[in-house]
Amino acid sequence: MATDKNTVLAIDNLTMKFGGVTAIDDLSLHVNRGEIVALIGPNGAGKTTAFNVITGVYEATSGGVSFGGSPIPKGITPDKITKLGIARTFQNIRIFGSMTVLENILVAKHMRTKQNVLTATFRLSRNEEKRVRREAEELLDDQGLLQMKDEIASSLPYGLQRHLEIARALATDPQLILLDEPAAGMNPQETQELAAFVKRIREKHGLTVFIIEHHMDLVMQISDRIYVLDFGKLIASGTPKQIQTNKRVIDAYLGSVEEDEPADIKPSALNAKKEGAVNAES
Amino acid sequence: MDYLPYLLAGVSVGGQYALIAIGYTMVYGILRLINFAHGDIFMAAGLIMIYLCTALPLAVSIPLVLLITVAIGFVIERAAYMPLREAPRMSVMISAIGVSYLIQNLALYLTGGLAKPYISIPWISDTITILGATTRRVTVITPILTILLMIALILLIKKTKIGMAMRAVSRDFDTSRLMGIRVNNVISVTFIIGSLLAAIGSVLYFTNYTAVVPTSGQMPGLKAFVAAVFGGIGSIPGAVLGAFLIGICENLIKSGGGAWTNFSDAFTFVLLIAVLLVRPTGLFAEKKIDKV
Amino acid sequence: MNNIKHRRNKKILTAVNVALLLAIYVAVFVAEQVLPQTSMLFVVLKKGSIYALIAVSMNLLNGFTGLFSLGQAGFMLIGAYVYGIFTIPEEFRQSVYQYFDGGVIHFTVPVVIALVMAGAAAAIFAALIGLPVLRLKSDYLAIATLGFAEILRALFQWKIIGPVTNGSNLLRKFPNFNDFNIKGADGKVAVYLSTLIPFIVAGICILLIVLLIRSSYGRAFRAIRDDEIAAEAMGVNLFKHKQLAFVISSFFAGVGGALLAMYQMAIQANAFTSAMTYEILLIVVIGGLGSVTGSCLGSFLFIAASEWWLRGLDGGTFLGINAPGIFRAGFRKVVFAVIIMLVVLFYRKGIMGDSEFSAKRIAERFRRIFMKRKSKIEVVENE
Amino acid sequence: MKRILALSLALLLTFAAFAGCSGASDNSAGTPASGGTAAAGDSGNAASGDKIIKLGVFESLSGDNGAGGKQETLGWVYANSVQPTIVIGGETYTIVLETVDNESSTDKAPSAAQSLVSRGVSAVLGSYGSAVCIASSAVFDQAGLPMLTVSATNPQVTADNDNVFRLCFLDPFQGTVLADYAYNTLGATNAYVLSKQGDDYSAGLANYFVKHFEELGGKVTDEQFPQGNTDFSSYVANAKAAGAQVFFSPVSTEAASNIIDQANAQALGIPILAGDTWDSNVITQAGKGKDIEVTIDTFYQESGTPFDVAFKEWISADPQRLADNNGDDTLAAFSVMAYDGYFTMLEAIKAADSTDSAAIQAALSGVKYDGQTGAIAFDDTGDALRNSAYIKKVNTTDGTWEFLEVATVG
Repeated sequence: MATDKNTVLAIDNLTMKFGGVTAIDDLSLHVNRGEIVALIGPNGAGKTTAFNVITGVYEATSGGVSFGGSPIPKGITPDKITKLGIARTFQNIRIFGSMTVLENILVAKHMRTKQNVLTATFRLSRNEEKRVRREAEELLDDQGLLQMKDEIASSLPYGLQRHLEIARALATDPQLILLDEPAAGMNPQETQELAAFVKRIREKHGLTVFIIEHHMDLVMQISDRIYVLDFGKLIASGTPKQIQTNKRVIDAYLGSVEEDEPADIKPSALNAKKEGAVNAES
Repeated sequence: MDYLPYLLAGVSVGGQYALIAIGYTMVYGILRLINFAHGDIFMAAGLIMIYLCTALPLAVSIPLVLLITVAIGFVIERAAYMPLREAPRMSVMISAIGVSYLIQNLALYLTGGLAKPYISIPWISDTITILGATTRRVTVITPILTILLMIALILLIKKTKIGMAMRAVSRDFDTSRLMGIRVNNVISVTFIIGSLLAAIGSVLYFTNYTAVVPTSGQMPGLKAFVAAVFGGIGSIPGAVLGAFLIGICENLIKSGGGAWTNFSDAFTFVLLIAVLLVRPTGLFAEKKIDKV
Repeated sequence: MNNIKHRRNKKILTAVNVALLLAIYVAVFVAEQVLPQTSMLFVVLKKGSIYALIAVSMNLLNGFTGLFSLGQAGFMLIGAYVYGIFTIPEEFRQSVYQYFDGGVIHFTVPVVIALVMAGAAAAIFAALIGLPVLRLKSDYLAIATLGFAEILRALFQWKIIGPVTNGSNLLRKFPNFNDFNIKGADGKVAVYLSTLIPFIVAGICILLIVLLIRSSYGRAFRAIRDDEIAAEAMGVNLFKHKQLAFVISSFFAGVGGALLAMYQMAIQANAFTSAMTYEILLIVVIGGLGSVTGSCLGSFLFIAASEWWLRGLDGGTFLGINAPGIFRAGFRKVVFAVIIMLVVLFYRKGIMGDSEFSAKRIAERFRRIFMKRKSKIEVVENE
Repeated sequence: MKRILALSLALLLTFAAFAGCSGASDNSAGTPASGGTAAAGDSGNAASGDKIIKLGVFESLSGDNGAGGKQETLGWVYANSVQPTIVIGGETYTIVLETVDNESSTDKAPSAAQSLVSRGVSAVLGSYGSAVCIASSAVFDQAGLPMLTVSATNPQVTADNDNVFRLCFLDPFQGTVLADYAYNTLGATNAYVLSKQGDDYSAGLANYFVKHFEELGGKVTDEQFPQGNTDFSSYVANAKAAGAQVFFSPVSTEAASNIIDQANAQALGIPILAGDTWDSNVITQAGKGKDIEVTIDTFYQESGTPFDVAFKEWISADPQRLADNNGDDTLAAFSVMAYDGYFTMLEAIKAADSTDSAAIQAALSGVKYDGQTGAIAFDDTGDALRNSAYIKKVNTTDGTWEFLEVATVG
């Protein structure tokens, strides 16, 4: 895959080892501007580990990550990577529980505000603060969270906390947003809303989206391209159509297929099978 | 410059700190609690011993003082820490500080605060000479006894059922509760062992340094805690090694003489901070990778 | 529409808050002119306001940023000594530095500048030890900061630097609160300010800390407390913000140390022990981690209880009961220890939890009571 | 709900305090204390209508100097029981002692001093320990109260403090006497000095001993141990390594008994010399049956006089007093000094003929009084004119003090 001009994110021969365990084995992939790319694979395939390497939480054992064409230097702290323009959400929700909804968003705006500790304390950068507050409220409004902006974040229902986490990631004005299983624990109706929402943030903010997800119908519906990881190795990549019929993917998810099963699998059936596979594995 | 007297003193006081440090590291390993009162239980054991010996023969008062100290440790845990099991960590720590105040001031109130001379236990407090340095037999006994107790404790933790329960509770408090481990009993056993070792340590310590005052548990307690952190909180061999190292270094500094002697206590902390910079969780503690 | 109404309400509430604060300051000023100077109330007010400032500065670290630090006594020591060393009048230096023939420093600095220098010295030192120490996780950070405070205490008593710090001996004869009393023509004191001064200085500093906590940086600190990893993922530079919180907290602990020196009129490095840090930690936790008014309330209650109300328990009579046999030395502390354990048992999150005692909370409380009654009336009308 | 409970509790307590203090400061909370940690009874509550004058007893009853403070308090209380009344302006006043514990710490002393001031005492007796005296002298000065200490020997206690007076000799004198004794009488040319870090008295006395001993031509190894240290075996080893011929250690009794014990354990073999703080039966009990030689200087030596006998009977009459005196009736020098101090203060009150503290302070400097510990008079800085010290040794066979000589200087 030659990395052409509009490649936002590129991972080249990435390997990540924890002691003896190889979580990611020589992974290379790329995400172009404006694309929605999905990263799927059974549990423990190394998906979240890949996200953590991209966002600087872990330092890659070998290989590298480049963003907007230039390589991200090794060992820099996650906050600097966020400043470059990569925002993320977390597999298990990590919102600032004791702070209000609005404050959660304002924290993400903190690094983008032109201020220092003195101007902030003595409220000297008034117009900066107004701008940031207005932007934050717009974001909340966009997420339908505005009327509960003064509620304590931890008191929000699960689904809204998810939305808050995504809104908070958007508040860092990213070019690329990494969504780590945003639809986990959501009912089908909420998942549909989420699918619409992801498409909308791509148009409205011109964002590139890189998403880890198990809900196959969501993945198939919104992704332009899909990468499939299994035990840290890239086993397939391509459009949703190709992935659905790719034998290696089905094996990885379902184990060896019994003879009488029809060749192409409808997503919902795959989904049900997946639940079964997951329980067996954990 | 004959370093033997300093080494002897260092090894002896190091062993006594170790017996206290083990208590700290076990309680912290399980409850994540810095038990400020542990040093004071050590002092209380000393005072109780003095009062017992005025009435009872030595052979009775030593086991009795171990028993009473263990009872105190148990009661403190049940009265001050168990009700706060679900409370935020900082509040349990304040309760520990409260217990430490209580024991110190109760001792002051009952004994009047005057320095009480510790009784001399026949065999172990005789003076002996080793390679020219005169010292007490207790300075030789302490390290040996400490090592033996450590080995016994490690065997208990590795081989017995209660030991396994302790390891489980220290690994994950809630899950072990789900697995049917009666967590409160495990915690009580930890406090009992901690207090027992502290009592043994106090018998040895006060044989060497015979004046017991209500505050004489503070500095050894702090040093034992530093030793526990130094060796890696939660690791018993780490605590013992840390205590010996601190004991020896402290006395070596005193041998330096001149203006340096008043830094002997402060140096313990210089040593600690130096180690923490190299290994942020102490020498032997296992590296914990926080799951994202 | 409700936005304007909301902003109007906010203005009223802040006005009420300011009025509340002013009322306290007026009450202190009036009390000082009316009540006899020897009353213990002024000890509680003076020492209480100083400990309130130090408790709030520790709360900024432990309560708002989630950094568990036990180094407060060390920074108070630096503040107290820097204040003392630079304000002892020249004519007393010979007798104060008696073993170091007058010491090496022979100039004095006005009190206000000395207070700022005290804070700055503590802040500089905090910046230095912050570099190695702030990477450590909670309990290890606590023991490392405790260690630095003990090293400092030994350093300040070292004979070699005696000409500056006077070694093991006391520093005294520097200006204290009573020098602020305005004397009348006949030399007698016309207006007493000795209690108002610590209130004003502590008040200003606490106001600065509150402004910081309410600012964008304050939010970043609280984000670090709630979830360090998420804060870092949202672009908050962990080390820079922890260092900032640590340095600012130490600055105000230094100023608090200088105020304590002014209150005690004589300071000795030996007294700034880890036990003093535990006292401050006690006030912060019992007042309420993450509550500024909690720390202030906790500090006044702590000083009043330990230094005043329970004093009789040591000296033979308490609340009219005269039993010198029971009320002997040490009994006061025993009762105090039990009180601490009971308070922390019933108020797990501290008296104020992490909410602030302010007009807004009182208003909410009335609105809630008011709503309950209103709904009852509606029920009655509908039937 | 809990929050309202907390706040109402706080308001209630503040209100109670207001009520307490607004009742003006003279009759503070509770009836006038019969005073003294030792037994009550003797100086009786004020009978109705009878006039009282309050004297503050400001002592270290806990902390490092707790032992010395308690023994000194026995002197105040005994003197009060011997002479509970005084005639002022033609009327008999009952003298009531108000006691407070300054916990031998310079950060608790100012508030304890203020507590005495708030109880309306006319003058302050005490404290044992130079550091707390220096720390609280400014508080008493603000309140215009004279302060009479009987055992704080550091020069800074009275330097620039015109409200502080002192009965005992000073460190410069004591240091010179002990240096003379070590150099000339014990014939030591190489001394090892161990003082406690952070203790004014200890650092001060060691400083004067070293200065004078070096003037005499002796060599000194001068070391300090940190607060809270109990392990002196290394310091004893240092003394032996330095080849010292005398071990001088001006420290509190708690550290002293550890030093004696470890010196014996390591067979130090050279005489131990110390100042007035070692004059207590804690030392004789620690030295009993040990192979050590302990010599100290002090203000007073028991010699079976009628006063000694009466005082000892009074102490052994009450178990609490015996416990405060550490178990037996040996008289500590500072108990007797306190006895003299009480009567010196009474002389001043009689001279001033009023309960007003300023008048008492003015009268105090001119007082001449012949006490148990010798003639008492003050110079203009408030120090006692004293130039003699009793030297005595621990008799290790029966654990008692053995008088050697009276040392004078110049």
